[in-house]
Amino acid sequence: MTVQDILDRHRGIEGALLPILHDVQAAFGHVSEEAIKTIASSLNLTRAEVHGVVSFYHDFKSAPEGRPVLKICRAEACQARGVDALVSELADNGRVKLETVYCLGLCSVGPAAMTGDKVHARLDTAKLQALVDSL
Amino acid sequence: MTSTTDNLVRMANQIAANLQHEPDVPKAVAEHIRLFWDPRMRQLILAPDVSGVSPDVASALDQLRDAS
Amino acid sequence: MKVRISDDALALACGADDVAAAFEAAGADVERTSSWGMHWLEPLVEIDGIGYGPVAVEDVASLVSGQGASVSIGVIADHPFIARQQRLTFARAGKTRPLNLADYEATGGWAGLRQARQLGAEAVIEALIDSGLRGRGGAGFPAGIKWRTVAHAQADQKYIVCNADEGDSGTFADRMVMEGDPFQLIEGMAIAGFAVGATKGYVYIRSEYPHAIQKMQAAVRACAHIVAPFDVEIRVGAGAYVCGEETSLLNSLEGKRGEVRAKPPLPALEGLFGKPTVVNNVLTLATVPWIMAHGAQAYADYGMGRSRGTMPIQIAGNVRFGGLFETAFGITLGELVTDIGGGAASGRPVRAVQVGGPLGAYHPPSQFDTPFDYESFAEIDGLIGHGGLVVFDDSVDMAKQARFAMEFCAAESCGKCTPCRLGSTRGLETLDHIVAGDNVAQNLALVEDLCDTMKFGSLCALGGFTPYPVLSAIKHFSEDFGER
Amino acid sequence: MTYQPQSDFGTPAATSDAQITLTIDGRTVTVPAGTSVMRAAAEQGTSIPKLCATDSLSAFGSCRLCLVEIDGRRGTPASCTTPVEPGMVVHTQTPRLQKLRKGVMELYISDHPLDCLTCGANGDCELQDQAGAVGLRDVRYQPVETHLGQAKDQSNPYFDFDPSKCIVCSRCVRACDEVQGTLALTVQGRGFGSKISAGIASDNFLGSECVSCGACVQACPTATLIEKKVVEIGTPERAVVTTCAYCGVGCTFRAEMRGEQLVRMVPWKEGKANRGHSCVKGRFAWGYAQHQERILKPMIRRSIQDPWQEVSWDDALAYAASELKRISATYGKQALGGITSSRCTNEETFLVQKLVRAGFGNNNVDTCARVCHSPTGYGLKTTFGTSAGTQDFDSVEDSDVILVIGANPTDGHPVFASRMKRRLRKGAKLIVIDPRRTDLVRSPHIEAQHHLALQPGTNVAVLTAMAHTIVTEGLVNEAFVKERCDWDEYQDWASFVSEDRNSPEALEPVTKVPAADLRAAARLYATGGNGAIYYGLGVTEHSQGSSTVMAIANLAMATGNIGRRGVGVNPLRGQNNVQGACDMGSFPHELAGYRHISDAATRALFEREWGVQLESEPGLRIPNMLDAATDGVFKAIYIQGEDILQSDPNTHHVAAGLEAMECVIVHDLFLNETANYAHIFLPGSTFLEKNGTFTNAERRIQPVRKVMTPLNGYEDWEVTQKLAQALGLDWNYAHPSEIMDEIARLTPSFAGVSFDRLDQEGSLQWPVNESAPDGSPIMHVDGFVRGKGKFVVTDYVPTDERTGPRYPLLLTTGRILSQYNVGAQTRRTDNVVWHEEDLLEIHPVDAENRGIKSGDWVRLASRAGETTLRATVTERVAPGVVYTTFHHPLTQANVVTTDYSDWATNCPEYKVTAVQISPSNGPTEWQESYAKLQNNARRIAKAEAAE
Repeated sequence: MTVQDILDRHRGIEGALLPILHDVQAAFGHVSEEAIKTIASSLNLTRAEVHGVVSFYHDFKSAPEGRPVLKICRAEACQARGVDALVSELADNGRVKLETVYCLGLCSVGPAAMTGDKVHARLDTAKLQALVDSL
Repeated sequence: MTSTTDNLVRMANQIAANLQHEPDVPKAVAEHIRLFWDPRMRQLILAPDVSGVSPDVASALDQLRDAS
Repeated sequence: MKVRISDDALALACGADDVAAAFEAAGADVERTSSWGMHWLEPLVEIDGIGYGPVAVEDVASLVSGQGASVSIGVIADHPFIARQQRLTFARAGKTRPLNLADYEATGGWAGLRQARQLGAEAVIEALIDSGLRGRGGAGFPAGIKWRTVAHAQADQKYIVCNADEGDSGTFADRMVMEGDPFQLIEGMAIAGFAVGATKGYVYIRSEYPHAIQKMQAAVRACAHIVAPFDVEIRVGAGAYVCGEETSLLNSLEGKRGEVRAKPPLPALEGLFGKPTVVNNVLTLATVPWIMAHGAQAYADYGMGRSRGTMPIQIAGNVRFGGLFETAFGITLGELVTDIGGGAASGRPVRAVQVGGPLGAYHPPSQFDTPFDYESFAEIDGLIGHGGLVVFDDSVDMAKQARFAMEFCAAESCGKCTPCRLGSTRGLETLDHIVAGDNVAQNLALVEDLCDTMKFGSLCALGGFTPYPVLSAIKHFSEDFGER
Repeated sequence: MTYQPQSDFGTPAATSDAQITLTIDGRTVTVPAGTSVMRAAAEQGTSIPKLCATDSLSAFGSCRLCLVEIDGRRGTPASCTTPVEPGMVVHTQTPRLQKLRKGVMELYISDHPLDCLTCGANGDCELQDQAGAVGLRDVRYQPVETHLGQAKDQSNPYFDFDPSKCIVCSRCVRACDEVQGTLALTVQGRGFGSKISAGIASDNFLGSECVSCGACVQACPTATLIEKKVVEIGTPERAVVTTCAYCGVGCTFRAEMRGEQLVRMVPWKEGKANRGHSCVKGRFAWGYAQHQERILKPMIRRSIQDPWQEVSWDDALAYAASELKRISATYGKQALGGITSSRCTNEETFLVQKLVRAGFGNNNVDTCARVCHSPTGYGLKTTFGTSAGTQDFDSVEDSDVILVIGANPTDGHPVFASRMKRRLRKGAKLIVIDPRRTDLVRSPHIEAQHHLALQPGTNVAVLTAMAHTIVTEGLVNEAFVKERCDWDEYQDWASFVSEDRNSPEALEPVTKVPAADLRAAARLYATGGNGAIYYGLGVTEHSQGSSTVMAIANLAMATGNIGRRGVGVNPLRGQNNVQGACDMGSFPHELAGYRHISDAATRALFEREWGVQLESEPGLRIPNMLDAATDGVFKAIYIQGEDILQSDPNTHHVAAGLEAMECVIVHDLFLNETANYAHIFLPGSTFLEKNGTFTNAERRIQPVRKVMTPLNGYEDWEVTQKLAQALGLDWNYAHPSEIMDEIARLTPSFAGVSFDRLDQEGSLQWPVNESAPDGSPIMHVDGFVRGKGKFVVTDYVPTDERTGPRYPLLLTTGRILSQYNVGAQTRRTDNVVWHEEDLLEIHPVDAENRGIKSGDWVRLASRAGETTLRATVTERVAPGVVYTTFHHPLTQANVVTTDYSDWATNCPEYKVTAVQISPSNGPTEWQESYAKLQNNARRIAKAEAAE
């Protein structure tokens, strides 16, 4: 899979930039400057434009993240269910990248978290620690 | 014939080639030369020893000679 | 033995897949359905009409052997949480397999689209106006009027855009529609396309909803032949709350930075790619088939005042009985929190309820008599937004919540307008000064001035509504903000 | 006088005919529908505070300073994004608004350095002004996070970017997008972290896609983007509006001065050619005017082997006059001639041709248009009756199909290119006919529907094949042709183009353009709505340049694309005053206003005014002057502002001609290449140092105003006058306006032109006379100037220049954005950072065959000569075609060009030279000996102290 393959897959669709960037992010774990240049030239955009878009959205990373990622919801509903205390109690040695997300739509069963496409609810200290350790 | 004259012959032939669709090509060539060439250039190309002109140019030059 | 277990994301997060696998391993015939919306019971297992929940893998053996009475809730449909509701948009919740076209047909699916095609475009729009349906995304603009504007616009191309960027904390109704009843949403979009003359629709789903994305993609493929010539495409957001704002959503769909656009021009006239565009929330579009199938009046008969029909209310946060509760407008906040929600899950007293997401106000129990409708909440400096309630018990620190409102705004601001771009950061800094006891009175006055600037100066609701949670926290819970 | 910035109405003017009346702060105002409340207020005299709004950009609505209250509406809408409505009642100053604006400003200032006194923009800063306007007196925030203290980006040679001062209003980004169309800037990140970024994260301004047009600097309301000169010198204190002296677009600038020092050139919003926009040359590349290599004292030398000797003006002019008189007496008056400059003003040009005709007593005057747009004059005069383009630049806004042939506006005419691109981004269709894949073919947000990458030299064949398609497919606008053109001539032409041999299919082997593409392009032009043709030197500089111009005119007439906005035939003129130089009678066969010298009545008019007898026969053209010189009969020449050695074809031939002369007088800013062969050097003045007028590509006569005293002592017209006086002519012009008055008396198309009118109206498009008192933005509206439009049969005649085994490739030449023509000016500015040498573009296949890689030295050889330069391997050129620019004298691309030329005008065939490319180690022998000659010719002996 190359950036060019991804571009070919989306050729001709309108407003193709986000779908392309999602695929590039998924394939390479980040959107490199080289990829930005290739995409810009293919879509007949400037590299400034593509850079502006890439840097706007939190899903697109400029460098690959080597560690496993755990996304923890820190929004109000999970706050109401004690997520802040949970996170502060977490024994975190930096092996796992903890990312904040605002809302996973699991607001009645928080605290909630996501690993990849897998969702986790009703976390307590032990469950969260177990989840971190499993990554 | 000098290199200048060679050049003028080439120019005149080129003019004729580009005026092929005029109803009277020699007349059109003569007119063009009259309007755009300075007297010395005309004089050089009208010299008797000039060779290499196309038939249209030759008759255009005749017309110019007659007029002067 | 036929066993029905939800496969919506919340059920999965609560372990539904493991439970389903255990049933299958035990030889049961497992059917994956949508969720009933009683989230404290998930994974909720239905065996011959009787519900059991929450079910753990350890419970499966006893349930298979017919001894699961300890987790039985009786007949699900008769459960008070369900029985008290007026489910129109969520009529199928818990009852059908989300991607099964036969189930959809059998439960009245496509009747609205057929009816619309029979009525003709003009009549569809009239019916929608008569139904009184207002945009369920938060703004509450009459949907039929928006459709009429798009229908009357002249253009070679028009679009239907479904806003499925449900980012408000405490809301999940859109997710439940997409994961539980996706054809209904597509049917609503097809009706919209028919009414306004658009042949192309986009559903913009936030990337935090991978299950909704998968379901919708599958559903679009499955029913393409039914909604044709209308064509629906799924697009995925990329981690930007502000893209729930319709103009930034359009920019994002176009492949641009999700910056808010100034209005005018209205998206109805110059929307996606500059073409006339209907932008409606999932709930709005998902409600349209019911209105078409049952008539505008039947829908308008529900509700109160200018808030007609039903609202799928989402009860969340620190609450015993959290879930999806669809009911006619007019029920009071107190009923929702106390009677239906059962108070705080922690068992402690409820101290505050945030209504309408991160941009909604915090309400103290003294406001629990407020009827749930657009106008009543506006009167108490609140908003119902997308219908989400987040309940907090008395351990909440409201200064921290006010600060979080600013922090959230700072994290999610698109950065275009000054009040939001700079104000949110200055706001959280100033609240920090207040909490630290630094010039409390002056800084509180400064926060109030800042909120005024943000409320009236911001380009969109993100900056404009952030003052609601901040000011309501200061107003109703001033004791948390130190010495004045 | 204190510095006044240009007025700013906040949002662009609306163009609607419908008028709307509303009330603002109790006063009624009537404006066109679509006007913003902000602009309506400004037009009524109320300035609503604003920062993100400026009238060159569409409303954005981000700063939130311009909030207003409107009766009957909720909230406080932004006045920039709110259009007026009938009966609207607007309040712009209420206590509530004042508080909100102060609140917004307090946020801004909480994130801005408080260094106004030492800031480069102090006194010229919108943020500073607006903070005052909203009455902000103190900032109550105790900020923790700020954007202060970030590193500056000083990579661009002309301006700095200081992110610490940025208020993220996006005006720079939007200016780059909307005005310039380069889209090199973006906002990076979001929310509080938003910052302006040129290109990607690792780029700086210089390394980004930025072309340094200055639009961002112009748009910036703070000191974030600021000219280095302003930082160095300080803010300007006065301003003079004048016209740019670079290309034929003719941008109007405000020369902003501090004392006698030019601080900056700022595009003037009222300028009708540029509408407030600029390019890197006009905006920034004026440093040559003060360059140390400028020659400020007259110099003479007996022989070109001698070093130069500085002398007084009187001595220089007396020597020149005596030489001219001696040569005239010895060899006859036909031995003298002169060359006028397209760089100089109309008035100066007029004087030089007058000097030749009235002083030298012959018609041996020519101009540099000879080597660029002389075929335009011939072709358009023949077909339409006027030797000029038909449209104003505004016209492009109404075009539906734009056909660009042999022009590269992005590089050659950047400001017009931006306007064209803006129209293309809004949906106009584009056809590009060019051997090279120019930027216009595909650049961000622009993609040509058709790029006909023809074989160099086959323009006429391509256009005839297009005509074939239009005629045989029934796409001719017969109603137009019948009414406006000679029907018999049309029919002759139609039957000619319909011949099978002229079909796209039949010509494909010659043109190398796929027939289907060509047909599709022809259909699009004929049926796509308003079709406009823009062309450049890729049309004229061919052996069939004049035929190509006429073929273009034929197409326009056949499709009815003449005589209204959005259509037309538009030559993109190379130099600032090519149009004017031609208008002023610089050609040897015609007097001002394109009247043939043989016309006795016209001659009589001039003879009466000038009090002399005029020759009735045409004089010599530049190449013929050089021929005559080599033949020993042409001995003296006065060359004002042209460097024929570098710019004219076949350098060896030019050098031989010049060397054969006894008196070469060069009147220029610098010791140019031609001056290597000169005997007398008269220092010239820059456009900043003189009064006069330039006429741009749209026939727009615009004032050039003196903003500083000439460093050399005299404006160029004064020098010509002094030379005339030294020759005994009784000339006594006190001011260029008197020269223009004489031009107006003698030239019908200029009858209504005067300096007074130009001062009042800014500019005038000729003809300006009784039948067109206000000038003529569009020509041939009701009928052609010549009466009936003339269809001319244009048979394709291949050039004599052919490829063969020895010279298998075709060379075509052109220019680049940052450099200008022979580079005399731009090479003496920081523009060299973008283009420090001429490069040879070669296709990968051709490069591979020769073992050439990008960056390698190569030898470029033709039948005429050879030179060396570095190669760049690119698919911009087709296989078999190579390309280079001609900006650098040590490359001397014209060493290889031939003396083949246009059949009708002798315009050189620069665009087609058969060449061979081979790897090389270094300069050719010729380059080495030339470098020596150049060194020798630049030795100057200083004048005596007494002088």
